[in-house]
Amino acid sequence: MTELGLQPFLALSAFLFACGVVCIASKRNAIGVLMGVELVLNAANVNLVAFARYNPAFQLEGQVFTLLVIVLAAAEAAVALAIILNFYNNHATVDVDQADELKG
Amino acid sequence: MSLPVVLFALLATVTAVSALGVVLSRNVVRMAVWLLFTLIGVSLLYLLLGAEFVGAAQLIVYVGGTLVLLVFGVMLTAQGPLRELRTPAAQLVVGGILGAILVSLLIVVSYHIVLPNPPEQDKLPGVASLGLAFLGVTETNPPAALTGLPEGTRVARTPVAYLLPFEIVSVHLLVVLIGAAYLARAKRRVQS
Amino acid sequence: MLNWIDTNPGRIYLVATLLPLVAFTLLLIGGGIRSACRPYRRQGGFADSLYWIFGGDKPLKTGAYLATVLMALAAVLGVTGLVLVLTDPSEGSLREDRWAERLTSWVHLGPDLPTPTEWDRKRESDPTPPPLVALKLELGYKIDHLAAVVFAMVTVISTLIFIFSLGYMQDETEVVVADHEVDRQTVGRHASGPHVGQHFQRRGRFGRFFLYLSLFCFSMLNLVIADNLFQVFVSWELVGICSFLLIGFYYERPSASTAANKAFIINRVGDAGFLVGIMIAWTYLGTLNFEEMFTRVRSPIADSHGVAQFPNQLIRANAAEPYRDGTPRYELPPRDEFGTGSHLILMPLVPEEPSHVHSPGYGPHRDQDFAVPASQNVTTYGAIPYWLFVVMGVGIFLGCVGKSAQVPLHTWLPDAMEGPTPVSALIHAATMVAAGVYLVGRSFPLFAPEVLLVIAYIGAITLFMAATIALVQTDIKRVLAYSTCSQLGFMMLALGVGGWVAGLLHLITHAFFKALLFLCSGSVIHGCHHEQDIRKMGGLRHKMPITAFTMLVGVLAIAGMPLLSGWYSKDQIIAAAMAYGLDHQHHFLLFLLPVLTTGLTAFYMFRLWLLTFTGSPRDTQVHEHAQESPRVMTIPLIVLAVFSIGVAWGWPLWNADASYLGEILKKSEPAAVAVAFAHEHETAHHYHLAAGGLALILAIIGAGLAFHYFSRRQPTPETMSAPGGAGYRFLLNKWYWDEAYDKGLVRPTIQLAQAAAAADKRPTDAPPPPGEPELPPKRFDLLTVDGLLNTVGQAVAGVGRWLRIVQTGQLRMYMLALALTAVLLLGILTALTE
Amino acid sequence: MPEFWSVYLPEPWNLVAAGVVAAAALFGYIGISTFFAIWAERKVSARIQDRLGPTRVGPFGLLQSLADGIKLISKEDVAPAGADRFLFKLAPYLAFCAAFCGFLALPFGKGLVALELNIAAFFMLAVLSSEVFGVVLAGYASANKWSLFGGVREAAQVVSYEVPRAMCVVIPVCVAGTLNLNLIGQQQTGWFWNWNLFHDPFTFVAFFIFFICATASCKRAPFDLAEAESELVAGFHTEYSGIRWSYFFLAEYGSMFAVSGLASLLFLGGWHTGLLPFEPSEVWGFWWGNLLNAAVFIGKCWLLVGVMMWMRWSLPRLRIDQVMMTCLQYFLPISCGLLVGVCLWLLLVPAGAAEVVRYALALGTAGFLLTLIVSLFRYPPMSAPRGQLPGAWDGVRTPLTIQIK
Repeated sequence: MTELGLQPFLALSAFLFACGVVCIASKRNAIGVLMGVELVLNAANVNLVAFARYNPAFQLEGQVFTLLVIVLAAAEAAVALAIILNFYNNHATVDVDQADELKG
Repeated sequence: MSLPVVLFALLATVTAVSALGVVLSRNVVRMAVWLLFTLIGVSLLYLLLGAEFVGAAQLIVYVGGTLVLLVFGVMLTAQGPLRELRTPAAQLVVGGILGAILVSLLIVVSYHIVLPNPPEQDKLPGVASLGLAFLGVTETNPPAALTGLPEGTRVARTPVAYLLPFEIVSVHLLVVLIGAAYLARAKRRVQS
Repeated sequence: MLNWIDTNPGRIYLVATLLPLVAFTLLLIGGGIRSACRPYRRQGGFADSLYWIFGGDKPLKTGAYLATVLMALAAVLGVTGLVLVLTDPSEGSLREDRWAERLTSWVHLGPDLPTPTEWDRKRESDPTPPPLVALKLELGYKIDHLAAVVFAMVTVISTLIFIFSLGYMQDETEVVVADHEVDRQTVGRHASGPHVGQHFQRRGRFGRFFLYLSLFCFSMLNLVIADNLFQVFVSWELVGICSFLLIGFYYERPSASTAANKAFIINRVGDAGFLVGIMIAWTYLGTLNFEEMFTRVRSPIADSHGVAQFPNQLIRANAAEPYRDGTPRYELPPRDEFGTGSHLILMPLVPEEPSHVHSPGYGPHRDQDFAVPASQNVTTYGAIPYWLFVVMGVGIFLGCVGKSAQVPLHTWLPDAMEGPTPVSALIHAATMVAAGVYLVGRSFPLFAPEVLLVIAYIGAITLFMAATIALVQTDIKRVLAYSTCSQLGFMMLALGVGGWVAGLLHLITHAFFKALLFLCSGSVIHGCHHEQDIRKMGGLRHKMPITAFTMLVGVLAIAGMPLLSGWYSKDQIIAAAMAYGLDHQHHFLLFLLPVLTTGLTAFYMFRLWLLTFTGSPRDTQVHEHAQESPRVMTIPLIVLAVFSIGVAWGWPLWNADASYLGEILKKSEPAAVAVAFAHEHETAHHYHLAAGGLALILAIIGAGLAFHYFSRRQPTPETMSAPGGAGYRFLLNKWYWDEAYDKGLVRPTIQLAQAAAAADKRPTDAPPPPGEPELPPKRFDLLTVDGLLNTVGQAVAGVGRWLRIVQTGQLRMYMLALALTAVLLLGILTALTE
Repeated sequence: MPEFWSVYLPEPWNLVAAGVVAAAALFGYIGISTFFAIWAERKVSARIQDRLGPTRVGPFGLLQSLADGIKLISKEDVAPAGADRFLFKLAPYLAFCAAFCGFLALPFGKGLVALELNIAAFFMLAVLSSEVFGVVLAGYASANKWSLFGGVREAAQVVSYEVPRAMCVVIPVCVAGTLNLNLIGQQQTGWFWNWNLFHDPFTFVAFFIFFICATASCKRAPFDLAEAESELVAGFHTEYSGIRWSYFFLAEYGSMFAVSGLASLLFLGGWHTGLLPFEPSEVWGFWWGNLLNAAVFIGKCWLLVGVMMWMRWSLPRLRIDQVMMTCLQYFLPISCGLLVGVCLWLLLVPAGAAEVVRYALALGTAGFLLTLIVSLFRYPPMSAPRGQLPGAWDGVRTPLTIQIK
C-alpha cells in the first residue's frame, strides 16, 4: 500500500469530481443533475478516506467526515427527489431549463 | 507490481470508466447503472484503503438507498416512451473542456501535496473507535500532528469529539424525513 | 427569625417596607385574576368559579382590609424600630453594621469588585492596591435617627389614613357608582355621546384605591430607608407614578385626568434636573451611596497629623501646572483666600495607608497640591469643577423642587386636590411632598453654599407667595394645598439657612397636623356630600363637633400657637432665619418673608376654620344634609389631633428649643451643618426668644384679624362672591402662574408642533379630523428626508434590475460559472505556488 | 485460508488461490442449495396442496431440478423488441452478484468464512440490500408495464423493509457488542440458552420481526408483490426466460439462504447445536469440528428456508398497501421500541434477573417445542377422507381420530 501512495487516489478523485461537475453542467434531466452531485460528493469522500489512510492525523477524522457526508448526501437526495417530484407534479417535466422561475 | 497496485488499477479503471459513462449516457436509467458501478468501485476502494465500515456504509446508503431512490424517481417522472432531454452540443463541448482543465489543474495541485510521514500499518481505526467518536469519546491527541500548522504545534481534539455533529446530523435527518414526506405528499385537489 | 433581626435590627425596616408591597402584590394578583376571568362569568366552569372566589362583581373589600392590616403591622414595626434605634447602645462602625446593609451586586456596569469598604477590611491580609471603583447600582438600607423618625411618621400616618379611607371611600364599595361630577364637567363637551340624559356610571374602585395606596406606601418607605441616590430616584419615580394614578383616580372627570397629567409632567421637569445631578455624581464621585459621596466631597475630620485644619469642609483649589507624567495637579489658594478655587478637591474613599490620612491644609507637612490621576481611584484625590458641583446640587434640589411643589414648579399641587381627600392628606400633604425636604436634608453635605442660598430663597419665595394665595381661596382643599406649599417653603428655607433640625422637625410636625387638617376637610366634604366650597358652608360646628374640634387643634398647631407641635418647629425655623438675616444683612428678605408669613398663616387658617364651622349657614341645603362622619373616620382624627398637640413636646415644655423630637433628629445632623453654620447657630441661640416672640405676636395679630373679618362681621354669601379689587383678583388667580406657563410654554409648543406638521404635510395626507384647521401642504418631508431615502431606494432598485440579467435561472449556466470560477481560482493558486 | 495456501504459493498468489477456492465453494453451495430447494419447494407445495409433486425424475423426483436446468439452459435467449438490451441482460447478473456477495462474510463454522470482516453483519445487510437494483433494472429494461410495476413495487418494498430489518440486526449486535459474525457465533457456544434468541424478551421478539422482514426483503410470499401473478402476470421477470430467468431464481434462493444464515448466526446460535457445551472445532480439530459446525449451520438454514416455504404455501398474498403499512406502521415502530428496550435492558436489569429471564425463555421455548412435537406424533395427521373436509366447516364436528382407508 505504501508504494501506491496518496496521489493516485487524489487523481482518481479529481477525475470523479470533474465528471460530476460536467454532469451537473450538461444534463437537462433533474435526476441526472442529482447523479452529478452524487459523483462530486463521492470524489470528496475518496479524498477524505485517502487522507485518513495516508495521514495519521486524520485516521479518525477522514472516516468520520466521510460518514457524515454519506448520510447527508442521502438526506439531500431524498429532499431533492421530493422537490423534483413536486416540480414534476406542477410542470409535468423534469427539465431543469424549465425551472428558471422563483415561484413554484 | 504488488497486489494492491493491481487491485487499485483495476478498481480505478472501473470507477473512472463508469463515471465517464454517467457523463456520456443520455438515458437516465443507464446513467444510474453507470453510477452504480462507480459507487461500487468507490466502496471497494474504501475497502482497499482499509476503511471497512465506510465502504459498507457507502454500499448500504448509496447503492441500497440513494440510487434505488433515484431510479424510483426516474420511474415516477418518466414521460411516455422514455423521452430524452438533449443538451446542446456546444454546451457539452464547453463543459467537457472545462472539466478537462479542472482535472488537470486538480491533479497538478494534488501532486504538490507532500505528506510528512506515511504510516506503516495498513489498518485504520475500526468501527469501535468511530462509534465512540460519535458518542463523544475519543483520545484528545491524534496520532500525528496536523499538517499546515506552524512548526511544533499540536492541536488537540475537542474532548467531546463528534457528538455534536452526530446529534446535528440526527436532527437533520429527522427534518429531512419530515420535509421530504411533506414535499412529496399526495396533494388533495380542492374541487371548487 | 429573632436572631436574624437581632444581629441586624435594621431588617425590621426591610420587613416593614415590604409589607405594603405584599399588600400591593396580593391585590394586584387577585384583581388580575378576577379581570382575566371576567369574560367567563356566568358561564360555569373553572374561570367562573375563580371570578366569584376573587370577589365577583363587588370591589375587593377583603383586600382593602388586608392592606390596612398590613400597613398597621408596618406601623407597629416602624415604631418598634424607632424605639430600638433610640435604645441601641452600639456606636460607630458597629452601629453602622447593625443598622445598614448593602447589596452591592444588583446591577453591574463594570468589573465585579468589592466595595471600598470591603477593600478597606481586606487590605490587612492583601496589600495589593485597591482597584478602580466599579460602577455599580446598589440596593441597600441605612437607618439613622432621621430615617427612623420619618419612617415611623410615614407608617403611623399611613395607617391612620388607610383606616380613614375605609370610611371615606365607602361609596366605592358599591357595584355601580354614579359620578355626577363627570356629567357636570362633560356637559357640552361630548354632547353627542351615548350617555346623553343619563348619569355616568362605573364600577366601584375600592380595591384599586388601596392597591395604589399600598404601592405608594412601599415606594415612600423605600425612599426613606434608601442608602443611595439611585434607590431614592427609583422610589422617587414610583411615588410619582402613584401620585399620578391617585390624582387621576376619577379619571373620567376631565379635570382629574388633566390634573394628573399636569402633576406628572411638572414632576418630570424636576426629575430631569435630579437625573442630571445623579449623573454628575455618578461620573465624578464614582458612587451614589450617601455616606461614600459625603466622604468624597468633605475633607476628613482628622488626619495623621491630629485634628485636621479644615475638618468636614468643601476644599476648593485651583488647577496648576500638571506633573511631568501628565497627572493633573491642583493647588490650594493663598491662605487668606481659602474657600475659593475653580475645582473641588475630592477625598479618597479608602486612604492609601490607613494610618496616613491626608487632609489638605497649610503649613509644614501639609499637602498644598494634589495629584489627580487620569482614572479615578478610590485611594487617590480627584477633582470636580466647582461649577459642576454646584450644578449637581442644584440638580438634586430641582428634583426636590418638583416633588415638594416649590416655586416655580408648584402649580401642580393645588390641582392635585382632584384626587380623593385621603390621597391629598397622605401624598400631597404628609409624605410625598415631604420627600423633597427629606432628600435635601439627607444630601445636605453635598450642597455648596451657593446651592444652600438658592434653596433658602426658593423656600422663602414659595412660603410667602403660597400664603398670599391661600388668603383668598374658597375651595377648602385648595386652601390647605397652598398652605402645604407654604409650609414646605418654611422647611426649605430652614434647611437653606442652616436650621437643619428645625426644617426636619417641621417636616414631622407638619405631616401630622397637615394630615389632620386634610382628613378633617375630608370629613367635612364627606359629611356635606362632596361640597368643597367654603362659601356654601358655615355653622357646621354643631353638626360635626368632633371634626370641628380636631380641626381647631390642627389650625392652632399650624398657626404656631404655643405648646402645640407646630410652635416648636416654627419657632426654631424663625430663629434660624433671624440668625441668618442678622449675620447676613443683605439677605434680610430671608428673615422678613417667613416672619410676615407666620401672620398670614394664622389669618388664612382661622379664616378657613371660621368660615366652615362658625357663623350662620350660608347654604341651607348643604347645612341640612350635613352630618358627622362615622367613627372609622373620626377616630383617626382624634389620634392625629393628639399627635399634633404633643409630638414635639420635650422638657421643659415651654422651651421651644427643648423638643425631644428635635433632640433625636439632632443626633443624625450632618457635621457639615455645624461646620458651615457655626456662627449662625450661635446667633440663633441668642435671639431665640426674640424670634419666637415676634412670630407669636404676628400670628396672634393674624388670627385676630381673621376673627374680626369672618366671625364678628359675619360675611354673607353675597359679600363672599363679590369681585374684589385688582390685588384680590391677582391673588385669586394665583399670581397668574398657570396663565404665564400657558402663554410662555404650552402655546409656543403647540404652535411649533402645528408649524412642523404643516411643513411636513403632503397633498396625499388624510384630511384633518373635524374641528381642526386644514393646513396647506408644504411637502417639506417629501422633498428632503423622504426624497433622499426614495432616491437611494430607487438607485438600489435600478442597480438590481441591471444585475438581474446575470440571474437567468438556468442551472447549467450557474454550474458552468461555478466551474469556471473554480478553474480560475485553482489556476491562480497553481501559478502562485509555482 | 490464505495461511493454508501460503505453504504452497508465494505472497500474492496464495490470496488469489484462497479467494478462488472460497468463491467456488460458495458458488457450489448456492447452486446445490438452490437445486434442492427448488425440489423441496415443489414437494412442500405439493404436500400442502395435497398433491404428490415431482416423482418421475430420480428417486422421489430428486433430479427434477436437473431436468429443469437443462431445459432452461437450452431455451432460446430472447429479449422483447423495445427493451434496453444492455440493461435487460445485465439485470439478472446484478441480482445474483448481490446474493452471492452476501455469502462472502457468512461464517459456516468457527473461522470457516470466505472473508473475515469486522463489520460482517453490516456488510451482509449492505450487500443484500443491493439485490433490489437488479430487480428494478429488470423491470425497467423489459419495456413492459407489468414488469415496470413489479420493479417499482420491489423498490418501494425492499427499501422500506430494509429499515426494520437493519434495526433488528442491531438488536443482537447490541447484545454481542461486535459486528463480527464470527465472534457473534463464538459468543453463543454451549447450551442453547446461550443463544441470543433467549437473551432477553426483546431479542426474542426481534427474531420474529427480523425473520418476517427478511422474508419480505427476499420478496417471498406472502410479500411477493413484485411478481404477483394475479395482477402483474409474472412481475419483473415476465419477459425473462431461459438461463437469465434461472439467475433470478438463483438470486432469490441465494438470498433466502443468506438471510436464514444471518438469522441463525445472530439469534439461533450460529453453527452450534445448542446441546454440546463446547466448541467442536477446538476439541475435534479444525476440519472435523467444522464439518459438524457447517452441517449444523446448513441444517438451521434449511430449517428456516423450510419455514419460509411453509409460509409461502399457507398464507394468502397481501395487497401492496397492506405490505407497506405493515412495515412502516408496525414493524418500524416495534423494532425501534425493541432497540430502545434492549439497550435499557442491558443498562438497567441486574445480572441475576437477566439470567432468570434467559433460562425461563429458553426452557419455556424448548418445552413448548417439545410439547408441539410430541403432540404431532400423538395425533395422526389431519387428513380428510374423500369428499369430506375436516373441522366444523359443514357444521359437524368431525372426530380427530379418523382412520385413513
